[in-house]
Amino acid sequence: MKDKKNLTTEINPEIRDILVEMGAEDIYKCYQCGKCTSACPWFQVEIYDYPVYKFSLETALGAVASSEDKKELEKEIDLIYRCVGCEACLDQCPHGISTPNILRAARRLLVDFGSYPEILKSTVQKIHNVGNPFGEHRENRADWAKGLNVPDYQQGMEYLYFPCCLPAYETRNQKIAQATVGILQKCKVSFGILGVKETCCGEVIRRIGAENIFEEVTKSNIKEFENSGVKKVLVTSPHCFTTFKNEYPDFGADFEVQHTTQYFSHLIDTGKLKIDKSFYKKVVYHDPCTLGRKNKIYEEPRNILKNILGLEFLEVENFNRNLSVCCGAGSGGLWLEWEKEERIVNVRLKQLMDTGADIIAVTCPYCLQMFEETLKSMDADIKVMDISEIIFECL
Amino acid sequence: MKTIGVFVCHCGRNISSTVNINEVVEEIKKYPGVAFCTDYTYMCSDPGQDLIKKSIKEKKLDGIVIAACSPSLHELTFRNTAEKAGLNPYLTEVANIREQCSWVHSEIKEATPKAISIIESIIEKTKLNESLSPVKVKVNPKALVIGGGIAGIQTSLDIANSGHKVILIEKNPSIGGHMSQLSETFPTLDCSQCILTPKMVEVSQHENINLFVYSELEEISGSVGNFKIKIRRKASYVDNSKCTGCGVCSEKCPVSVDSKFDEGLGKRKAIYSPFPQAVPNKPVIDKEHCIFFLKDGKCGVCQIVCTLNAIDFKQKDEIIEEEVGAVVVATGYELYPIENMLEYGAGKYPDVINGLQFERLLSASGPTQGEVLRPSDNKIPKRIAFISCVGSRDPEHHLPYCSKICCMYMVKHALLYKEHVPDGEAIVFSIDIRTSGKDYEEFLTRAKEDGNILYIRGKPARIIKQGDDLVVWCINTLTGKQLRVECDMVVLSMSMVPSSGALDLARKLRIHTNDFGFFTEAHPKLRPVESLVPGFYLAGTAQGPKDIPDTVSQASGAAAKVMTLFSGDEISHSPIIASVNEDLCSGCSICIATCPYDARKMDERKRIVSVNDILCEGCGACISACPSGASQQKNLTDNQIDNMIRVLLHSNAEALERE
Amino acid sequence: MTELFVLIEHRKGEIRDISFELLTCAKKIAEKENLNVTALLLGSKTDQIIDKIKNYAHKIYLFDDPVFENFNSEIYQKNLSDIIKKESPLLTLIGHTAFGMDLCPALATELNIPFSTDCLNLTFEDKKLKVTRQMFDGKLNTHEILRENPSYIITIRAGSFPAVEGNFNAEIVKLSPKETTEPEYRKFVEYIEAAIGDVDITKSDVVIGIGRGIREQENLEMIEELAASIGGVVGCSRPIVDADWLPKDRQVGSSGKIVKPKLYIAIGISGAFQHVMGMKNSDTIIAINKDPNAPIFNEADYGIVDDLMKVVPILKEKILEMK
Amino acid sequence: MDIIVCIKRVPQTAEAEVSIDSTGKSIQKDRLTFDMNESDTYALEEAVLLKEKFEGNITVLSLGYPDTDDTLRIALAKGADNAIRIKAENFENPDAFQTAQILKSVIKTINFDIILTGCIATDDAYSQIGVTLAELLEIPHAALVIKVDANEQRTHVHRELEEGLIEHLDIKLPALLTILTGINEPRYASLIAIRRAAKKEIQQLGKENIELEDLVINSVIEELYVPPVTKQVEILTGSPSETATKLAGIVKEKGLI
Repeated sequence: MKDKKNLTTEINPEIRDILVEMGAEDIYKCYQCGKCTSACPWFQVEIYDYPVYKFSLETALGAVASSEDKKELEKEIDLIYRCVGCEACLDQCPHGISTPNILRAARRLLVDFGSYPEILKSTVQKIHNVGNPFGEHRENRADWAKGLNVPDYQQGMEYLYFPCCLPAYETRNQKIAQATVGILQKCKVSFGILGVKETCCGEVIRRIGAENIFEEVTKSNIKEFENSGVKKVLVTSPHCFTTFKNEYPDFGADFEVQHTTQYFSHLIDTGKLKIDKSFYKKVVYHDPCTLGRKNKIYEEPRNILKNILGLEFLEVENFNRNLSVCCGAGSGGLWLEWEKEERIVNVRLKQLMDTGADIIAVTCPYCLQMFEETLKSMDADIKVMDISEIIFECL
Repeated sequence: MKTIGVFVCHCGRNISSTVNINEVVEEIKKYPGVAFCTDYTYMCSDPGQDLIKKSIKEKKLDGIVIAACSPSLHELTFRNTAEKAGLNPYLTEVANIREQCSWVHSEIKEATPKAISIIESIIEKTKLNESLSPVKVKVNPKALVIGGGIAGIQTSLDIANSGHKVILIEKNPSIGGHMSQLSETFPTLDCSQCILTPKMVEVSQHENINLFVYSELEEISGSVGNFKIKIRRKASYVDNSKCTGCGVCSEKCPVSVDSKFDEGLGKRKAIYSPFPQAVPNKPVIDKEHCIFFLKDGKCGVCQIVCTLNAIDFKQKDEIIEEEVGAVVVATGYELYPIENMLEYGAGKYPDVINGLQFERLLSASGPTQGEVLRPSDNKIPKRIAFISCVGSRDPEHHLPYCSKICCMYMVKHALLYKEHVPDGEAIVFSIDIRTSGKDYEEFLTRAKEDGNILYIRGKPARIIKQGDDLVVWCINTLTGKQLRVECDMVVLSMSMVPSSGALDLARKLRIHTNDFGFFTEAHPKLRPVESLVPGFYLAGTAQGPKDIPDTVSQASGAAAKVMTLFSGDEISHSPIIASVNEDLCSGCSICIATCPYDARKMDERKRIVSVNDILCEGCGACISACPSGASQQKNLTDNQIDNMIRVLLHSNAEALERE
Repeated sequence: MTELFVLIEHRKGEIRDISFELLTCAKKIAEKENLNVTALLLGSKTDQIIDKIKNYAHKIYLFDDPVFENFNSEIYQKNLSDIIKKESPLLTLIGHTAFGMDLCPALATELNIPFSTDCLNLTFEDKKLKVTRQMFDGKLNTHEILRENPSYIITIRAGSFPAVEGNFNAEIVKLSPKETTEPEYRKFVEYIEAAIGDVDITKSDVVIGIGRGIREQENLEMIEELAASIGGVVGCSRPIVDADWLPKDRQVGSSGKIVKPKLYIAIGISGAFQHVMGMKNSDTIIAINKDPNAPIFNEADYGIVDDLMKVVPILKEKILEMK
Repeated sequence: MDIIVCIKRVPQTAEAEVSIDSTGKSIQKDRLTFDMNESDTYALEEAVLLKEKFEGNITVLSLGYPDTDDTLRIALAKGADNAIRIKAENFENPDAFQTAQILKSVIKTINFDIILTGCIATDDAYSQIGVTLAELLEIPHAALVIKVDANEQRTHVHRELEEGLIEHLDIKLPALLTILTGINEPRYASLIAIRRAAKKEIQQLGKENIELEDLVINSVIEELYVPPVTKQVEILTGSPSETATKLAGIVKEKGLI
């Protein structure tokens, strides 16, 4: 017999307990003030209600994603996978509750039971199988560096440059990696790349909820780094940065990681990187959530831009630094897609364009990809550039 | 060798649930020197105490150990019990087998041997205890009250009215504190100034009260009953004996700066009296802004216009030395800085203000003469958002505690706003509404029902300026609907924090504060107006957020405590203090520098150090500092400690073997 | 002489292309192994069909009855098992089609004949039948050896053997069917044509994908004409849907439809990975884009670097000419 | 209505690089993820829809190695009532035909009104088991079903033929249908169902628990190899007229017009 639905089925301690075990322990701290919801980037997508504040309560009740109605459940899983993990809610929460972690607890269970969006399933599978989320061939991973004289990493080199997947494969993003090695070569930095041995850092797998595969990828990456004798890693993507820095150590990683903007800012301050040419453009800087809010790197990118002659530096009023708004690509968002009126990226692009800038400066390949793709369907006279590209242009 | 009796308390099931009492009793009975051991459910109860008394007499005990809760709770009880049975109270010791044993263990097999060890070590201590008698100290029946807000005023008046002298010091030019800034008070909505000023005047005129405004405590030494204090009276550059408070100087002063009293919404002069009803009503010169001081003697308009020659630019800070027997700390509160709220514009939007600023806007004596006008353009705001718990109840970014008064003053604000601007709209954003005071809930009900005030449950995440409007981003957590409320003005209920300087003062007084700088009371329930250090009392929001009724109650409570202290000629002081073995002392004087209480003095003749029994608090600093072992704590000698440690180590080894 | 049987597949009176491919396959084997090709035709009013296959086979076994007009695997199975049992052909070839997939496993199982399905090629080695198949989403090929037996049944994937007409002029042998009543437990009701107007881009053999490069909505007409000329449908990348030029169900990509047509023509599409994920498994990909560095060329088999406005109209004309 | 769904746990190779292992007869599996075969998920969903309509029991059945339990558990979470794993470790690499025979031996001991299977397994791509099984059980079948409209005794089914044509059949129950992808939208498992499924027992059948006839093998894999494919873009050059002509030629050559 089918269970009759009654009030008590709303409270399911068993689900709650397992979610807590999976990392949702924050739920008990919630006092349902709702601040998270109005801090959430989805709040700015005007036609769409995204009930962040409900997640901890429903998790505590064991009622999250537990509807037995097919349509209702689809809606809930849709909600669970809308979270871009930008942590704007966590940044505002009086009790430091990480809603992304609560949702990730649910995601982990759902992933184990194949109950998550197909496109993410295939993304995870591709990273697992070929080391990148696009299903591109491993042997093409270093194609971006062809003709640039980029050596393979060898013991004794100071830095491993780790461009990650988008800059490795995606044509537009490859320019970031190319600009980065251009700068490094100009500054005579001792560095190499892993090339075809490089594999996705796995950040997105973990955010999607495929914890086991993340662990597998992580351990194999750490082994690869160890075997190559890597001590210092320079990354382009804030997503690699946060994963290497904050999550890999739990799996025994022992290497230092720097984001390129940190390193370039340092090179500028110490006079090792001289930006000769001027750049007479109005540039607005978009703080990527993962670099800014999650890792508190706000000043270095600004320092670089402010050191470029002629560059007029703009901020997005009200929405900069920790109050920046996500581009929508995090935690699997790059692969998911919502109705045109329901896209965070459009909100963010509007804020950026309203500054009157000529150029949006980013420091994250995800942001670049989101902005570039969205700008294609807008008649906008604004360009997106990674800070590395701007520097490279001015060398 | 003493004949020692041991009394093991069950403390209901507090101890007996994890400590096997029978086993403990049997084991202790076997311990050398123990003549008698028994147990009882509640040793602190009358029958329990009778048991102790009877046993002391019958067994001729000359030392007893009570194995029970922490000595901080019942040591005094049991010492009194012993004394009644004719035993010197200092031959009584408490072995803490509750807080340090039964409460921290869950396994009987772990807690029981530990309890035995603890008791055995205390037995060893007791064996070497001496009979002591309390040190008697004469009390100086004069009180120091620090802070001239409503708490300080009330305390001062209560003590003064009982016939004792009071020194009241206030760092601002006038007493009155924040209460003088308020327009009306909840829940009765009576005029704050109207009820406060009579008390201010009373203070200034009271023959037993010596008021020092514009003054701060510079230094304090001594201990309960006998403190020596130094007060710094800051130079006001006005000779108060000549000044009549006519106000011409302020009128003519060319410098205009933000008025602190008006919370930055109004202006004052460089020579100013903070508000018309100020007590004393004498101006002071703000050296930071005065042209005379900034530009080396240029200006001096005030001096010219003062017909009484009261301006004295040469005045210097004055140090006044006094002696008092008790100190009441009533330093009050401040509001948490709005600049900490990045998401609410961090103080950059002039129309996002705090609660005290709104009080000034409502106040008839305020910068707008009681008209509610928004600061940016003096327009009448047609819709005001009131946001609660700003900074409060936010352990992650700000302050974890509830500031207690905000819920109520928001009700008041909203009501008064509607009274001032009848067609205005008041929207209150709150999460929980706490109305735990007499008539408070009724007040809230009235506001909602009769005042047409809209309450929305939800904590806004952003305030964004859009053109002329401020847009509050929030979610109504009851409906789940997103809200973007456009308002003309936003009032933030910023949390209460201790007033700046409270920490410095705490350091000077050597009394404790909690993590947030609020002064710590001796016991959260039973001794709420005393500090942990004898002779210091707490009143008002210096101790924690509270409203006016609670502040006044606590102030009177503190006054009563002070009066109790003053009621006898002398007080006794614990004899558990340091002593010097004259044979061992080499006169190196290290202890003199170490003593935080100035209780040590070099006897120049003998070239050895002696202890002032009255000043010594028994902190033990000198004992650990003494290189020759000449300093000893009475009834806690090195020998005793050594024996206690030996027993603990030995019996723990045994306990290990037993397992 | 041992026989090679080929089951002729027809629908609504029309012979289906797979039949010629099967006959071509059979002919190849027949030549090598010295066998006869016999076409098995179950149908009604089959003259036209016979005409068309006559040159491909040595012999045609004809079962003529109205019940065979529509495919019913049960009746087919009953009659086929009878003749196969009787004649024991070395090999019976069936198309790996909706028809063959429904029939072959049951038929072979009933006869206890080893069989394989969806074969791309087959050879006899030492009397053992070895077939070539695809596995793992076509990523790998396999050679499989079937259990040794006097007779085998195999289904062949469409397109594996391009039809080559023979010159046999088959002898037609009319056989009386064993079973002509449709069984009560499986009855054919009707054919249903897919509703016209509903374009399902995942079902079409040719998809023309357009992107932002077509610039104006008016240019859509030109693309539709090209699609009509080649019998394909128009799909698109996300910006086109965002601009409301085409409905969401035409979107090709990770967040739209995944298509695997025989031919995909990407026009004015740069090739963002989201789009590429939706079409890269197409058999043949053609890209037209004026940017020689557009990533779409990494996926394409053929490319034209030029202005689509110039190329597309001519392409349409040329295709219509060649048709 | 009692329903049996036969499912298979397969490596997800659609978007993966697949390489051959050292035996040459199988693939390297360590970097692959495994999941329920795609069309089986649709078969399962169709079963759940039928159960919602008629009530009854769904039994999922799979011949697989112990990790198949994970897949069966997913089926339980998505609406199946019982799950049976036939231990593949007891059999030596059964081919499709043997698999059908083993399934038959188990299914004949279970009451059912309808058996649903996927129409193709994405790993070996035979499309054999369903129809073979129906023949072994001597029940009617229909392959490539995209619509099921059943009552207690019979079911109307739509089979998808080529070129958008649909065949409408009327079949008597009990019967076996092989289900095509796209027939429905497979559901997600809810957390409640996941918890419930986690506690359910999965029946394990070894060789000793099954009454088997002699298994006949149809085919053995001799070798796996990578099909020779080269993909290099050929850029057509010339004037628009020339390139368009070349292109039309290619399209023609490919038999697409």
